[in-house]
Amino acid sequence: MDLVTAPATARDPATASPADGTFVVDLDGFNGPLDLLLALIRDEQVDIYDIPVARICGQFLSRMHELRLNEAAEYLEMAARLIRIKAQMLLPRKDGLDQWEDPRAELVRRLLEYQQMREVVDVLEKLGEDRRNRFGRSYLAQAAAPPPAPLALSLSDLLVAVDRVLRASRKPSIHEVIPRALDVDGAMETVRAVLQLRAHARWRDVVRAGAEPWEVLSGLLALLELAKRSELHLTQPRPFADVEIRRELAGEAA
Amino acid sequence: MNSLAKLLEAALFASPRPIPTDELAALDAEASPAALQSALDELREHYDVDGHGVELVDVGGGWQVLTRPEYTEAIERAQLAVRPTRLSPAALETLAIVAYRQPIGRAEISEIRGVDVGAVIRSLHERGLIDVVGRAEGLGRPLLYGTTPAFLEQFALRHLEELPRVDELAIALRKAGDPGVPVAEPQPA
Amino acid sequence: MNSLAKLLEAALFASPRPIPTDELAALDAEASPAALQSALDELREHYDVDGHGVELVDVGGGWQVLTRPEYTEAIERAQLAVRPTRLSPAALETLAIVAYRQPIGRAEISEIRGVDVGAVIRSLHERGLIDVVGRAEGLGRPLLYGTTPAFLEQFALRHLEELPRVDELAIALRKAGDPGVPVAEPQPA
Repeated sequence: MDLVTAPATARDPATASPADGTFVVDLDGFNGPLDLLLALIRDEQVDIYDIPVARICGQFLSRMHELRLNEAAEYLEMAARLIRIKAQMLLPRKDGLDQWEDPRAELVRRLLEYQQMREVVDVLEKLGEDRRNRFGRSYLAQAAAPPPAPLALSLSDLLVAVDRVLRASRKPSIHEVIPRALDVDGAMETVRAVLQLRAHARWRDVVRAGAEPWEVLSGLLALLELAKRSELHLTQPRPFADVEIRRELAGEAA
Repeated sequence: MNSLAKLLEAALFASPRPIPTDELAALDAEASPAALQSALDELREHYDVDGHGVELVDVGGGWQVLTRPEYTEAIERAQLAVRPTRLSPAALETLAIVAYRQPIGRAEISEIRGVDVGAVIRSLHERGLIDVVGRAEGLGRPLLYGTTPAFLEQFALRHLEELPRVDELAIALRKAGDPGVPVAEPQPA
Repeated sequence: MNSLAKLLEAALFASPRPIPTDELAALDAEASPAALQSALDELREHYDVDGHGVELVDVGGGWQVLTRPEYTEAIERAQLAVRPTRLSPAALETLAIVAYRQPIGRAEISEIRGVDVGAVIRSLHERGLIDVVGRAEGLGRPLLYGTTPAFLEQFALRHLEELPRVDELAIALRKAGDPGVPVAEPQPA
């Protein structure tokens, strides 16, 4: 399944699914303080280049209260900004209108910028809808679709690199991550015990489901060690398939 | 249809994603670019003229066969295929800003939207619609984001220039020489 | 083609699986079984007679539009043209350090490796093997990197703790280097 048709999880903030509380967005129908402010300007039918700050500020605060947005930092910040602008508007203007710097200028610039972006959103929304209304191919023939450009990288490559780093580094303080020691000997005993009872076993017979990572790795290393000592034979029909463990005759004789 | 057109059709029916033109060219090493283009044209025309349920579209630098929109409702009603989830307004706003202002960092997007965009960026990044394209200078060298080919695919765009230019938008800044030109031209991905 | 045949083509194209005849019937409640059958015949004939790269097949259990077998080889060959890529030794070492020391910043990695690792980190990040997981305290609050789920997937690990301890490295190296034996938990992911 490709990225476009991949179903989104319910907590994914990029999809129009239920919000997860950290998002003011979907709770109140506004995409933030600028969106709310633009809605007020539209509702009040005022000129965006000449906003009656005192009136709009009052409206903003009461809508915040109605929508229970009093806790939302972004809205509080905008409220504070509006109050500041309102106060600045009350200051006596200096001589000559040309010199007067409109305290609303920055806010107007941001509102226009935001509004322009909303317009792009409308375009994207339409394009996205058009695309959603057409299906791509979703059937994939098994043989014809290998994963694109897979990375040729094995665990042994990585471990060799760790080794290289350790040898080269003067400060090999690289040992803090793994908290548990492995118990390869213990795991070998388990495998031997299982193989005493039966000639064939599977991975799950020697490593319990839900095993701790150190148990998994111990089990794996134990199997490999016993295979090396010819006490058992390991086969895996295909990658990721269950490993089959067969008691070796030599091991039986020993 | 000629044999190259048939081969192209077969490949396009085998792929869930648009196939880039150079990959289509790899299907037949002996075909010239002109022959490839004319086979694509033939295939498209065939779908259009003969009356098919599918059509050939040119998207994000590649080619894709898609069903025609008039059949979507019936297919969905019969539960034979599912339409992908719609993007949230928050995601669309963020994408719109990234598309027009790339490369752009999280702080700048947050500033334009007036809300923090960390979670939305993460999720758009996971969906492969945006990607890190560099780092800004300065404190902490913040990551810069840009749109991806999957973004073009999601909106069936051939390239970013298909989005409206800023001067084509209804809202334009009135004052000439305003320092804050709101949204730049879309940049090629 | 008639409109029912076009609808069938769109549905068969979009469906991830073969569609049984009775489910096809659900596409158009007004179509009689005879009309449905004749639309299917028309679609099949169209693909066969006009010379298409695809064909309508009854796969037992349902109908499917499939790529004609004679084209599969060319399609696979074109896809194989995309060769698997390898990580450079520098990238591998950096990845190894991140895996064992995460969360870790660029400066610390550079110190261990003795060279600047900015470009390598970028490329590992682009490949999705590492990601920003936080910021350190202190001057400039440098970004901290860690490995991603894709990293685990690459090595078929379920948790980071499945990586061998450093003091187990010698034995693990010997074993992991053994050809023909599985190196990771051999269960389906």
